[in-house]
Amino acid sequence: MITLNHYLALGGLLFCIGLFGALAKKNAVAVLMGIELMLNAVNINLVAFNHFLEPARVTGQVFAIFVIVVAAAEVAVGLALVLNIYRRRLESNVDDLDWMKW
Amino acid sequence: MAVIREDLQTQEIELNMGPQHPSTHGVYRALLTLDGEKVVKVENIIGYLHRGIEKLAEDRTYTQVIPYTDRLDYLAGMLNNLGYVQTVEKLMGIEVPERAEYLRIIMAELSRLASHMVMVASMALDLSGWTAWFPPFRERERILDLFEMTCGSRLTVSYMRIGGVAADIPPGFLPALEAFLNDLPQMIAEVNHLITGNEIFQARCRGVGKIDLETALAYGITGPNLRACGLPFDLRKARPYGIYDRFEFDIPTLNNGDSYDRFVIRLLEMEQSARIIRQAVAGLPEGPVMAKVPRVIKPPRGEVYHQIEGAKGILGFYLVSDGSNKPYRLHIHSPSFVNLGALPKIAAGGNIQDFVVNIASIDIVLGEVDR
Amino acid sequence: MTMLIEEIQDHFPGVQIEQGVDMPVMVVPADRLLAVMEELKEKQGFNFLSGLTAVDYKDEDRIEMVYHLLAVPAAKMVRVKVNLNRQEPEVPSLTAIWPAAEVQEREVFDLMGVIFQGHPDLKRILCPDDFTGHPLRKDFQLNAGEGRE
Amino acid sequence: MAVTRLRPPEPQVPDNIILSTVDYMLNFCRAHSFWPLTFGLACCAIEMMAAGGARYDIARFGYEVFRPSPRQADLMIVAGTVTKKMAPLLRRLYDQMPAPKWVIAMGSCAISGGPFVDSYNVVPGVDTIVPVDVYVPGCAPRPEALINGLLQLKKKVINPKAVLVK
Amino acid sequence: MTSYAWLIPVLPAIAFPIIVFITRKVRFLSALVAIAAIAASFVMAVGVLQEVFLLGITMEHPVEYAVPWLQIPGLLKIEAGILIDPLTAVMLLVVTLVALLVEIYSVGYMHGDPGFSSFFSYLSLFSASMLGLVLANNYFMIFFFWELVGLCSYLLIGFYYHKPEAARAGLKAFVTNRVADFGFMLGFFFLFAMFGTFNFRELAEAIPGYQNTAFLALAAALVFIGPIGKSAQFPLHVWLPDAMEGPTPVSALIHAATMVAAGVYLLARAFVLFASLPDVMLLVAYVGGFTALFSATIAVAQRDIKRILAYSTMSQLGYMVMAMGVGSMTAGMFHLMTHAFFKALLFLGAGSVIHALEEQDIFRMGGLYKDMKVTTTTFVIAALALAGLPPLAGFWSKDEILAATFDHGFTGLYILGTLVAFLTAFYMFRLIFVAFFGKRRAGLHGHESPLTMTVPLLILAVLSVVSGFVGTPFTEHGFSTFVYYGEPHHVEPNYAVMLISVLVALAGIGLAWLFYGRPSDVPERIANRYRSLYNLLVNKYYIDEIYLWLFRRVVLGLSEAFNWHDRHVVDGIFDGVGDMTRISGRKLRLLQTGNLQTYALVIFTAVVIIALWMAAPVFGGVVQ
Amino acid sequence: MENIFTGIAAYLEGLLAGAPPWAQTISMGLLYLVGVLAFIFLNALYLIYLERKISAYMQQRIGPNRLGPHGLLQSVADAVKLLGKEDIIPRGADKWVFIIAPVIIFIPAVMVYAIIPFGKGMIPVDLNIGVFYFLAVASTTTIAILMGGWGANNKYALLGSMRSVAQMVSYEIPLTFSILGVIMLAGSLQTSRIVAAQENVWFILLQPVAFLIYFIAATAEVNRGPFDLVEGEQEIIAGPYTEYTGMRYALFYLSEYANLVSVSALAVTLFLGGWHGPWLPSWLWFLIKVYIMIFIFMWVRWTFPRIRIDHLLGFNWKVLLPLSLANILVTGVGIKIYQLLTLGRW
Amino acid sequence: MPDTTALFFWLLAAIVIASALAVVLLKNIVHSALFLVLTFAGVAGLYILLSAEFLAAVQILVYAGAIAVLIVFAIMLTRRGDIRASNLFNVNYLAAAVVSLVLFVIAALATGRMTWMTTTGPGPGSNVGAIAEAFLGPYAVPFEVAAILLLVGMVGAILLARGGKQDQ
Repeated sequence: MITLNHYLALGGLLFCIGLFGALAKKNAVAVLMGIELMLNAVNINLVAFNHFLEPARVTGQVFAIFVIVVAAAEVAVGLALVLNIYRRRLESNVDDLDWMKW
Repeated sequence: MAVIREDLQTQEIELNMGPQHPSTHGVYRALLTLDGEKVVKVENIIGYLHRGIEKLAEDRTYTQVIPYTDRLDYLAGMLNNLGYVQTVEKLMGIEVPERAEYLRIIMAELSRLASHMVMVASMALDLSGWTAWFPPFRERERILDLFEMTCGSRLTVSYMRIGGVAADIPPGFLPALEAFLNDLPQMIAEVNHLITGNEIFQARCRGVGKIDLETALAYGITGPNLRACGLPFDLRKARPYGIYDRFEFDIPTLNNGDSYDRFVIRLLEMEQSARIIRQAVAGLPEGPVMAKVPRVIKPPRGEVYHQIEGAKGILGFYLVSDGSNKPYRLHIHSPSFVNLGALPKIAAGGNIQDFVVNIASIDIVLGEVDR
Repeated sequence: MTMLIEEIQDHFPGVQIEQGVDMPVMVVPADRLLAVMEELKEKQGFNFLSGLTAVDYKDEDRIEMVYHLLAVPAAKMVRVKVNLNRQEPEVPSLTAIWPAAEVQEREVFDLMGVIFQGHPDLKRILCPDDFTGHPLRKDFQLNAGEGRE
Repeated sequence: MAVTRLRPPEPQVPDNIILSTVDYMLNFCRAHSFWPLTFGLACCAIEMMAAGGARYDIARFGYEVFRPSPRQADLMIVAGTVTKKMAPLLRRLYDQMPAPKWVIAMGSCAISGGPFVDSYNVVPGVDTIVPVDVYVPGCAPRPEALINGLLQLKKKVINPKAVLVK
Repeated sequence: MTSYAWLIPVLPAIAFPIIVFITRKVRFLSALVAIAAIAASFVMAVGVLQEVFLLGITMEHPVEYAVPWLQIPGLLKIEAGILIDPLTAVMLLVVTLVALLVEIYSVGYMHGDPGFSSFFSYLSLFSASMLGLVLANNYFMIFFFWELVGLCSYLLIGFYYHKPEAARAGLKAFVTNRVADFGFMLGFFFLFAMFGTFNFRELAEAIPGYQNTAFLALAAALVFIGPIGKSAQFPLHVWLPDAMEGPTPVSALIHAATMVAAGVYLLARAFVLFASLPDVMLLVAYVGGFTALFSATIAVAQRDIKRILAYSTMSQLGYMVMAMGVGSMTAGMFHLMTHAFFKALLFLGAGSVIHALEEQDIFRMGGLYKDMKVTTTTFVIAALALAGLPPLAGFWSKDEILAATFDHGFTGLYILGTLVAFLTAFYMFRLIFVAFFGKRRAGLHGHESPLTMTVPLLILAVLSVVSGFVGTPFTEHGFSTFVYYGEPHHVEPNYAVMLISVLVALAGIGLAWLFYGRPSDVPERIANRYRSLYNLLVNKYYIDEIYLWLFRRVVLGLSEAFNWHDRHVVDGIFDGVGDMTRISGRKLRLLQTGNLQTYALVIFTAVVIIALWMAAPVFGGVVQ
Repeated sequence: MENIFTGIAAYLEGLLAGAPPWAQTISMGLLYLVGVLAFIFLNALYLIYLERKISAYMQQRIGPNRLGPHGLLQSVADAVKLLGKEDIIPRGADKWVFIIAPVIIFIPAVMVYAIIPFGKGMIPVDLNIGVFYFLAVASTTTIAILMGGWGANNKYALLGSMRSVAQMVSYEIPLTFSILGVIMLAGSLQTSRIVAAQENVWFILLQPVAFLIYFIAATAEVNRGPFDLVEGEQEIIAGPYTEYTGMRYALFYLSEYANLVSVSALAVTLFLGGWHGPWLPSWLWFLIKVYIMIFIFMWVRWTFPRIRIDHLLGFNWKVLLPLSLANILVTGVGIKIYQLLTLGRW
Repeated sequence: MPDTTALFFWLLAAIVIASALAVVLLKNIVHSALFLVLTFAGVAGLYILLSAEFLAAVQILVYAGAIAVLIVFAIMLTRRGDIRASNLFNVNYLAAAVVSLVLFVIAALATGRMTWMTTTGPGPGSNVGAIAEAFLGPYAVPFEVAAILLLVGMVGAILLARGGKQDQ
């Protein structure tokens, strides 16, 4: 029997994998991909909670859709940033993007 | 997405187009520098069909050179023949019989028609207008039939001789020609229906590869390509050779100098060629088709430059004779070669698809380019 | 035609002019070529470079550059010749006056070995890049020892 | 007259009813589905195009699928003069084609160098570069000749052991 | 009506984004939006006043609407709310009216300025903030709007930001106000610490019974720093004269109704607090009085028309503060109201002159009355009102202040006030005689301003005449029976005081006429005779220079001293420690990589640690 | 006739009656899959033949006529030949991406058939999000094309796949919006209900603009007709497929025709009344309509020259998208007016 | 069919986790991106198990169909150097691994100890309808805000991608 906890654990694991990717990768696009994984993990939890706790309503799914929308906007802007940075620096490694130091 | 804009710069890539590429019309190769889909720079790389005809001609007798001229612009063999034999005749001062002159005109104009048909067809094909490829090729077969009837060959005719033509026309020739000429307008109408009037075709050709008259002259562009820029310059009128001064015809011109005009002008010229042929048929006299010329042709020492209006532009032969039975030097000034030299100028700034249109609209024949 | 001959002779004393079989022919020293061409283009209306080539006169130990100019739309023609040293044939490039000369000069360089000073991109055009010799020279063997055995 | 030339003998799998039937089927299908490479060199290429036109219509035999990419082509029709500058590229195109593949030498230039045989820049016959299956003589061969060549190739492919001189 | 009072600031506040985002490109619409918003607010303010009047709402029993805004139960409660009492009602009316007229005026004045639309957006925001400030029901809210007002003033003063002086003036206003605001903030946080609330009403109930007056006095003094800065009282007055670098309508708004009035309004609003602390009241009174005199003397020697008016404002504000200090909130507010009208009129008139002449030096003007009849007439009316001649508005309010001062036994201050009244009359008419009458200077040709500018002038002129009547002793002390704390006190008409002030004003005018009304070299001679005094006045008592010197010398000197101390003493002692610090710093610097991922890593490490800590009880035995 | 397929399905289900329910589900699913696959393969083979024949007749030719009666076996020969070709993986290619791309592209091509109502009661899976499922699954095709173009490590292939992404992602939007009008009319995403709603009036009559937009966008989505820029052979050889040989290439080809059939089937479902029709069995009606649609696709392809990439994108963003949005608006207003007229309320 | 649900769950979970690990661990960023698509597809499968079919379709459409394509597209545009080593770890990867792992352990332990008041009941008849009603009813404002966010994001992305005028 698959319970809510199974889904939560799966979501947690996916989240942590995504987190690891976001923290440990050099390439900016890879960092973005890690963040996407994290968002997906969150969505799994939302939908699972919805399914197991409030099956009569769709609140969790609605929130998941909002997350997806935000993710879409984020990716569009993020990739545009990467492209722009790449054009200026011919580089898409986050390591070298330490302009926040100034 | 409308990402492909000119102000989005991505890494430039170099793209090798050809020598085996469906749209290069043979073994032409273009080295394109691309920025996204935009062509930044074009470099012509030619010579993949360089057979050394000029050198070979130095090792052949004057008559033996004629077949090589067929293989220059193999779409319009008669015109090449005409140019060469008239050059030799000019150097030797040979008078050609009237009937031969008329036959030459008929054949040359038929050749021009065939060449333009191929251009129209292949330009349609390069734009993926598959169906529009067929009517010109269908009608062209009838011209080739006429050639075959007369000289036994379809492409490489070697019909003209120094002093006349190889053979008189067979009996069925004139009716077949008449029928062909009657059907020609219908074919042109078909092409217009299928492709010329098509919105997508117009959108892709209008304003593409635009070149103004001044640049065109500086780059040595001749023939229909020049006339598409608005200059009514045609050697058949400006410096008539043979008996062209006896015929009435117009020089069609268009003003934009873009690919669309270069396409349309061919269709217009087809009509004029048909007009000339009709007049030539009407005035075709009886008589011999060959002048009295010595068995071994030995022109006097000297040099001569003769140019005719080929299908693609001014086709010139520069002949130097040392008095022997072989040409000392034969230089062939081919229109495609010079027109192609202007391609980098014409094509820069468009995108890949425009480049294909540009090549097609300039109408090159690699046999003539590389010689 | 005589007017042209007179004017050119007035302006450029070193130029020899005669009436050929088909058109006037002028022989120009290599160093005056550009000036003569400018004159012909700007003043005499020969605004179109109809062709250029070279002839190898091996016996006379010279290479002759031959230029044909055309007046558009009057359709008058003139031939300009330049005699070059066969060992070191060098002539100024016409690309600045007629861009059309670019490919044709490359061809002459490729096939005849004439060096065009001032040409932007003088390299082989028809023969393969690793080709040796210049085929249209009279001492070049046509078959070059190969062929069908 | 069309001549087909035998390939060098290949080691054959011992005859077996099933295998040979499958083999026959496969060859039969191959023979009816030549996809030529869109590849023209000179004058003959125009006749090759004409063969695709409405009058000759090689589509009737299923051979009209001209592929622009060598990866998808089965057949290379060498239509025209092969120059020394072109030869290496031609060889590369041939190498890029997936086996089984065939070559038709169309026209006298491709067969032997034709009228340009003694030129300094012409390869005297494409068979010095790639193996040729069928020679279609003529300068330029008529489209019918090309179709005949294709049909000869078909016979050869269906029955690889046959050598046909007709 | 009162329940919709919150709309009054909201309308112009909405106008701000509309102009910025939508109508910016269309000047006409921008102005229309701004004016429509403030006009609507004005109408509502009238409604509010009427309702307050009819319902008999008093200061002790105001109407309050509030919603919780920020709440930590048992720790903090901040409300967003409005408080409506007579004081609010009057202020709303004054602010909306003046702002409305100024905006109408600006249509003409700013015509052709590239920043036309943004100017109106700022004006809207400015009015909105001031209105919010007026309506606020607690210190926190008032501070919030207080800061907004400061921000807008910064924007508007620095409106011509491409002019270095304007930019600097904006900065100066901002910085000076920050100093004051800091004190104010400290003050009300003290109050919060003592009473646990920001709410005025609750504070008003709590304060009178509070025992620790010393602490309360400290808080009150700190709160007073706010008005000192905002109402430009000595010594934080330096920003106000410079603030005239902004467009003139802004000066009018700042000087009349919004910015500087905020300080006085705060005093009135917090009057309960001050009233219970006589010592602080005394401080307030003397600061006000001193400022009044101090700036009046400066005004006497200025040449720039706007500067004269600016110092006059300071002086009048001193009056008001003084009135508050002597315990007559009513008088102060009354003067605030009348002053708003005639000072706005003066500034707008000056703006009209500047608009026509592109010149601000009065000694380069002259004879303007011939060209600018309307402007001159209205300007003279305003000046008369300011000088305090009956029956104009200024007379009644000033008289009320002087009477209150006298009545409450501050004789010294009364004399001072009278002196200021004399000076006021003198410098105003010096300005009028020189600029509007006198000889026409060559090259300057005035022309009357367009209708959008003159109509507000006329309206304000009427108001300058009649607005005093609401509070005369002969009209039942209308104002003081309306706005008051505790008992409405009826100051008996003190005819002696009235007479004296009228005489003094006449004397001032007369002296001005003697000196400047006719060709005379007296001023010059006096200036030469008392060169040092004159220089002192011209240079505004060198206050700016003193500040500069203070900063340079004292602060830098102190820094120098600290530096020495640091290098020789601290370093000497803690060299070892320093080395240690440096080494650890070098290590720690690695944390500051500028790399986002590293930061994220640190953040998530912290999250993990927090999670561990929070999860500890859950896991019970695992951790412990 | 009508029940021939449903009858077969029922019979097979009967055979499985004894098996456990999960086994039944899986078996029936597999059966449907086999049916759909057979349908796709047959269609692809014969559509290729049809395409060659139709183009030939349009071009005054005869087309394949040697192998089999009227050349009917031509495509079979081609397919068998492709099976027997050498499998080349270019050096420098991203091997696994290159290998897997043709498989990936085939998966969505098959999956979309799940919601096609082939006839009365002949819908493999009647999903309640039917049309949306179609769009979602079809959108993944781009990834496969990108993989193919990338994996080959060839500039033409990369250019082609870039073009395909730009084109397909753009045209998905008007495609979706054009379908929205139908969904609003039918009030459901379920394909069976959409078909049911067209019992009396085909939606093409109510939504002619939407049909046009759908047709154009679908042409672009399946890379056909004037929109075949992805593999524009005159410009970029064969686009993403340039380096593919033999069977892998065949898979691309196959999925291309599978997509052609599925978009035609969806067009029939959404606009042409699905399987509704008199006299003939419903599935036959459906097939007839699908083939009419396919014929129109082919007609267009062999008539128009190829459009240019910037015109293509400009046309999408400047014409189709606003038009489809306007269509939705008009549809919404129309529905409301209809409700007002018939029900007397908004 | 509880057993098949479990089967599918474990299958999908394995796919999701394995491909997510591949996303993070592979050295070729194109491969990472492609596995990302697989992860998205697996998550969509999980949604179906959770009877959120509409969401599954949205997931496929938006993530696999658009976001992933965009990512792959961007990678191809910014291609440079050796693609086989395009997706390396930075210096912090050990610390990041530890943090992620510990976070997972904590989360897993915490959720493991929770007991949920799960209710099993019939879901809303139509997923789509329910979601549509939710969006147009209680969540209308967030819905609009999300739409504006998308619009702003799109405009921003276009502006960014075009680069400023001073780039020229």
